[in-house]
Amino acid sequence: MRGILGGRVYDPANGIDGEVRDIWMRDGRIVPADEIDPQGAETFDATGLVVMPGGVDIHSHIVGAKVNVGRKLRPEDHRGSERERRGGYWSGSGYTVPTTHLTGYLYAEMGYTTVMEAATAPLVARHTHEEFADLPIVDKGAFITMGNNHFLMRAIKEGRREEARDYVAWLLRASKGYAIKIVNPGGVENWKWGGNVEELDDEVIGFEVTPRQILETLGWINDELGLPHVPHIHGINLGRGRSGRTTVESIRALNGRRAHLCHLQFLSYRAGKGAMHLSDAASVAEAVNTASNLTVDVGQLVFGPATTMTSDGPLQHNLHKTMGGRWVNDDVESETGGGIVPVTYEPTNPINSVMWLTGLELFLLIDDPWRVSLTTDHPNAGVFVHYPQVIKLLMDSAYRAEMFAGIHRRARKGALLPELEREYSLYDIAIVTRAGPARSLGLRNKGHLGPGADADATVYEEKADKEEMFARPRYVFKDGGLVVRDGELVAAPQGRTLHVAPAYDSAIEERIREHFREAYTVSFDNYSVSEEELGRNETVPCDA
Amino acid sequence: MSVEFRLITGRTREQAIGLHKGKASQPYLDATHQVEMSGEDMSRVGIDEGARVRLRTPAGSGEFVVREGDLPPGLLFVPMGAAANELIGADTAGTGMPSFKGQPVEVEPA
Amino acid sequence: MTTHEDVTCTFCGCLCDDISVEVEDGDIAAVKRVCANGRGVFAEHCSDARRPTVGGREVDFDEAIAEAARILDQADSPLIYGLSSSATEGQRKAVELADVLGAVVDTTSSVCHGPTGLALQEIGEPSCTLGEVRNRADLIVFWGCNPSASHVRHFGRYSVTAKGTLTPRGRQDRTVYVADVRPTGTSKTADHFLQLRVGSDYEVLSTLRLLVRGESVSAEEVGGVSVAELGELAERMKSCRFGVAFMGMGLTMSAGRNVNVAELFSLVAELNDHTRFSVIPMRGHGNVAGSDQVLTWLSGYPFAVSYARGYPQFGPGEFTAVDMLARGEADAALILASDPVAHFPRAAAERLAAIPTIVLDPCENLTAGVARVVFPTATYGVDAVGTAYRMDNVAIRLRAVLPTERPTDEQVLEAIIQALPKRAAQLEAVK
Amino acid sequence: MGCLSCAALARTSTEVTLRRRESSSIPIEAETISPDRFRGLSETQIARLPAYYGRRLVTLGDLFEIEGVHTDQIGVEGDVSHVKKIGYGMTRGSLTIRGDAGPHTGALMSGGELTIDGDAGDWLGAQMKGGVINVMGGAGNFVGGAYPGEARGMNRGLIVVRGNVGQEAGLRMRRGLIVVLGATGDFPGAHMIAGTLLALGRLGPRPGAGMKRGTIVALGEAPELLPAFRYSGTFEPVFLRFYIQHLIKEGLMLSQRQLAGPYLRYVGDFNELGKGEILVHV
Amino acid sequence: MKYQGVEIEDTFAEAFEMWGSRLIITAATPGWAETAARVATGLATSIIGCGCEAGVNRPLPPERTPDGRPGVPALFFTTSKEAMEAQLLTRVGQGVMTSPTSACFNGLNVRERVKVGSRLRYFGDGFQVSKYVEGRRLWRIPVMDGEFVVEEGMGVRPAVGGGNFFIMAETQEAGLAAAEAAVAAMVEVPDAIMPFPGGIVRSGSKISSKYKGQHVSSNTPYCPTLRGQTEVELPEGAEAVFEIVVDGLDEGAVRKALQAGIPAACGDGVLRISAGNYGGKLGKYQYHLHKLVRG
Repeated sequence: MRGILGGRVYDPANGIDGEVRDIWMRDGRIVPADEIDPQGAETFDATGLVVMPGGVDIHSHIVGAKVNVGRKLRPEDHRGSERERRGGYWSGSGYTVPTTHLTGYLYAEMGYTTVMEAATAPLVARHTHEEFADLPIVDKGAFITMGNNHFLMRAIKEGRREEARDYVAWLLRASKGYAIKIVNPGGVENWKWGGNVEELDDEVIGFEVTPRQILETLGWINDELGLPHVPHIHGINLGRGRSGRTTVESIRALNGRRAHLCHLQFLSYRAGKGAMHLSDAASVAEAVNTASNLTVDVGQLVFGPATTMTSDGPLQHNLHKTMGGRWVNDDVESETGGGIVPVTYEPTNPINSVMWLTGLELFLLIDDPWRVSLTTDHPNAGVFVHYPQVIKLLMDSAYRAEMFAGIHRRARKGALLPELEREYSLYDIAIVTRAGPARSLGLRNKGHLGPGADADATVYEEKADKEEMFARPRYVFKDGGLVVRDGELVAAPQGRTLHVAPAYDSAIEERIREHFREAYTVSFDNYSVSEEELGRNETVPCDA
Repeated sequence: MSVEFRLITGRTREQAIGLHKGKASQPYLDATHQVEMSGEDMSRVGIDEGARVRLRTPAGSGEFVVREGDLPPGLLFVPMGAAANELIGADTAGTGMPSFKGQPVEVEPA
Repeated sequence: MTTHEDVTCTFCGCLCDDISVEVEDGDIAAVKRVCANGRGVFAEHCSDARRPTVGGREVDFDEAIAEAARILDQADSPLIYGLSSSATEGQRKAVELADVLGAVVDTTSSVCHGPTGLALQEIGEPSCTLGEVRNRADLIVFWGCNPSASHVRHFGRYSVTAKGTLTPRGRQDRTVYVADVRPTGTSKTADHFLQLRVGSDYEVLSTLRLLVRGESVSAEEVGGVSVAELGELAERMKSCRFGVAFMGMGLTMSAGRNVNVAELFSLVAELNDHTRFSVIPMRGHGNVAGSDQVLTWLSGYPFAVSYARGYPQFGPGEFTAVDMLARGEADAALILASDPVAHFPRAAAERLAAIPTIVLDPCENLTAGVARVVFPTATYGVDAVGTAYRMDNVAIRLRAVLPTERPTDEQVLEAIIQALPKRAAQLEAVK
Repeated sequence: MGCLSCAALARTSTEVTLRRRESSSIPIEAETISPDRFRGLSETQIARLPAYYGRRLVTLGDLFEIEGVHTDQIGVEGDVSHVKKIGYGMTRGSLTIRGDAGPHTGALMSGGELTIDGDAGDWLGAQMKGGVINVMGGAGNFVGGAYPGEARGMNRGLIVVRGNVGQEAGLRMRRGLIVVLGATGDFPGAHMIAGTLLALGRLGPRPGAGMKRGTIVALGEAPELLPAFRYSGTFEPVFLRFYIQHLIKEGLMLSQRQLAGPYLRYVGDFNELGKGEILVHV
Repeated sequence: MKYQGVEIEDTFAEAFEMWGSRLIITAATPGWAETAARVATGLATSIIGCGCEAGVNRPLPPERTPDGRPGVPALFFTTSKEAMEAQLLTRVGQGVMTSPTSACFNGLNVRERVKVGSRLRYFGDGFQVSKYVEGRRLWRIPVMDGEFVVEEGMGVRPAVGGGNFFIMAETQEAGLAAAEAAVAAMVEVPDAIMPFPGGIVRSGSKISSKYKGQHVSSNTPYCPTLRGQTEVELPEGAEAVFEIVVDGLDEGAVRKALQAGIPAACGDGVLRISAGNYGGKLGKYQYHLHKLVRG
């Protein structure tokens, strides 16, 4: 048994707001009060320190096909961002796209213990799991891209919803995924013809379905299957001047169904003069505030180098044409696509400046912190190691004003941000970095420190500079074991792969098998990732 | 008298099949010790199908059996393998890749 | 008799996963759907129980491990090379060994698609999976590759004759171009054959790019091909529905290497202003794509990685095996699942005979012939399970159809790691 | 600025001299051999600076006999052809290698003078930002080049190589001047963004491939140019006279008469910006 | 005092702070270098009417010019850096760029620069090319005989303008001969120029006028024909006065020029040497004639 004693605990899921409590851990769980036996226990004095559950990242790109091409693409990203091998810890390299071990270490050193890989094409899910096996410490899961899936779109077109539902269940099991991911529904398929979609009722070439139908159907399926998370949606028109409008329309199209809108910052613009975008955070936030079915994550922009990577193929081609330079595209048969473009965000760039303030406006305008998660859509809008800076921006309005003064004047002009004086409290931060994302993910044992919860906890030293405070925890515990002390690794155990196993009617398999013969180059029987390939893993139960 | 050619090396089915039998096996050795040459070049050099020739580059030399191949004049093809690699220099132009294709080579009857 | 269906053949980057293998009395009796190149993977498999050797003498496993560990521990500049015919399980351990040891690790990529990797780092890579080729491609270009010899079932499963959702008539629904310096089995199946002068790929690709961009070209002929013919190809490329270029060693091994490939990648990228176009490198060894993947997720770089300083450094031409060996910079080597003595220029191959070399391979090969320590290992995909990456980077699970008493690459490498004295202590001490 | 023609190869009394203790083909990384790192250090302190001998962390003292008081002048002697990164990132002072140098010599340097008595390896002066490199012998591939993935090669400064250079000299160079008195390998000036590559000897094949801007001057034999280049005219490039005057001042034995025009001007690469030029001496 | 029989008045020349610049103008031949330089420095006699004062120094041999061709240093003087930039832009653009085979380089090794090449480059219509060597950036601008090369920035430095002396002679002929002799001696001084025609001005001026809107007028005290009509400051028998004005890149250059010029002017028929000043109220520099002559 281990105890973290005398710390000020921020555990919003259990309504604890900075009260001094002892936290006891045993066998990887938080121990209920009546089972505490301090006899022979290892204790950590947390007097004067801040105790929170381990951080939960609801949306990040850390492993798999895309991320690895990103690594391969950018030797310059790794040079100078290396970590030496020390003791039993792996060496590694990479700033925006760190190697797997380094990614696990860096998350842990920042106090995060759960991270979700935000987009995996089912065909290459095996690759994602292979990398998961080399990503230490954190628990993790993969969202499976389905918004442009041929089998699904055909079932939707033909009105066979149950078949679509069973297919989704099969696909999640086959890919050992955690949630339904939708990326630019229909747009990625149209990109395979050189096009895209721009409105919710545009038609997907060859399938006679619309983005609206795809969203609706997957929303229904998600509820039917009782998946722990909700459909994780990257909508249409990302990055465009009309994205704010289509985001509001998409929220309406969901019609009260539960969903998570990811990296909303990229989808909250309105058109300005010429190629200029302006923040549409106010109308998007208003729509989110009135739709209690929704959770979102922000995808806050952080100035500096980034690597954009997404399944949104047409978006990435567009970005490549705008930026020049390197471009990776990867169309995945019958399923999805993807692209990678390296970028550097500069405060001297007016559009980058707008992106930066749009994210902050969303954070400050969406009322309920439980429905907002802190992300940078790593490594799209910024590298996850900068979460502490984002926290500082949320907690410290003076710092915010100081940075605002340094962005491009065209972005400053008429901006709402300077009027928003809201400052997040430590309690709010504990919500947006832990309790909220865990709740949205349906991870009942994560994001809190109540009895039975996973014993993932982070202890910080409170400092005036919140960036410093959150960058270097005093202690990080994973499954009840100490993994970080004073910002340095002391252990790197393997975390779990979290996945779901919804039930389905096995009759669907024959139809899928037929689809494989028609359209795939991999045998049906070689497609599924088996549990033995996963290593340490946990099936998170479905409600249905 | 020697004549200058360009040499390319590469996979052949015979080489691939011979490979599985072991690189000391006769099928592999046979498959990798031949050089393909255009008919035009064969008459120019004055050799027949099945003749032995010596190929020479600054890196080394070796004997190969001539086969008539569908090649443009001036080009020789030798299946990849240890025999071909006697002829290939180790300069990689800073890439790691030797000049497996396009190496200038001299041919003389063995 | 047992029949195993959907077995994956690991001979080449096609990783055909529809092979049927019949096993009778503990041996393979029949293999169906496999091509001539791949047949030997099963028919000539080496899975007899053999012990490792040290200096040609059969020894116990532990003794061989101790000797291997001794060699590596004593080396100042050990090289780990090969990897591409192993499964990712073996590859991951090989990289771990390199990291623990501070070794240089390089893969057969460096003498196959290493230059392609360099081109990717320069241009990016617009690509797709093979199913997209099967289902969509109406224009296929093979540049400097000859799948009819090297990837025998490629045409039928993925490209030329494959029938897919938008290409129901297969071959009739596609136009096929081949660019090569000599007629090949592949060029004979093509609608159009551009016979290039040897070493002029760059010029021809550059001209094609000019034509696609609408720039004038004053020459009438470039690299042995008429500009009019290139103009026609450029128009076809711009007007096709979904084009795919497959490229091979014709580009990476001839003068220009990565620059040739980069020019093709640029061409393909620019074609996406007009239509959809992809490029897929024709990866040779069954899991060479996997070795790129594994090395990249573990070190950040796809090949030519040195861990000598305790962290990964990338150095094509510097940490690549041919260069390290030819310059005498490696003083010990561990060769995993490849045969550099057979495939390296003589100067590099000779160095392997001069330094203590450790070989892990299911079969006897020329490198084993000069090695100090040889571990006969299990064959992933025949008598060991594992994972391999197809040329389009789709990971495929390899089945085992036979039992084996041999250790896998992973097990041998793990045993060596365990037998090494801890290097970390040394690092700490000097600091 | 030093005198290029009479670069002080002789040991001077005020330099720190490093003499390689033995000859070995094990690769060594020793970016610590730099006037910046030696500044203010005693012989013993210099001897304690780290270097890598293969995978072993060693000290400069393990590898070199060190003699002399601290100063901005360093001399390196003995076989250092497998020693990498000498003068890497140096900003000041002078460094003289009396023999062949390994790869990455003077890479990322931004000031000072680096002289190599013999040949240099690959990546000589890669991504350098200033200063002068003077090589009496030849150099390897990627002289003044950009490392994989990097957008820009050499960004300022002067590299003079008396002998031949390998492939892709001036790869992605952005600014500065590279002078090669011998022959250049394939793809000289590949992907140049700007800057000048002056080739006095034979110019290698496919010059200027992918160049956006910049100037390649072929004073010796020039190859057939790529189809992406177009002839633009014959002229007397006055700016070149300015360069030559500058090099004469730097001590290079050149004369205006030897290099007097006219020059044929070719522009390209029209697959890129098309604002590069190759000037071929008539 | 008297020098070689000529009276040297006990007064001083009062000179002002100006901004100076030196360009090296080169061309394929000495003649064309001279032409370009003369045109660029043409009609630059007086700040008052010309916006700048300019002139050329002795031609340079090819080995001493930046591009190894024949060159002529041209010096320019203005009252501000802004004016210098405007003047150089016009004069280099219209006078040098237009002149066959010319090129134009900075001739002052100082940190402070005004933009010339970097503004003229736009004439290149997108085809201009920049070259950067060791801290110097050149612009290559396509022109009809090839390329015009012009350096990006030209050095400017605080300089001295308005050094002067008057030669009062018995006859116009004798005065002019003396003034010519003075100029011949003064042109040997580098870094100084005499901006007026042939280095000599005969219409010296004063800063006042009876007319509104007219700022300067005839230097009536030195006009021999006004004797009797207004008060003149001429010695008996003086029937012609010539003035020599000197601008220099520094105080010493002006001094050296005056030191060379005044003794050379003391020839036959010269009665007095004087100098113009404003009582020391306006200019920072004073050159006392006696001190100059004594050396």
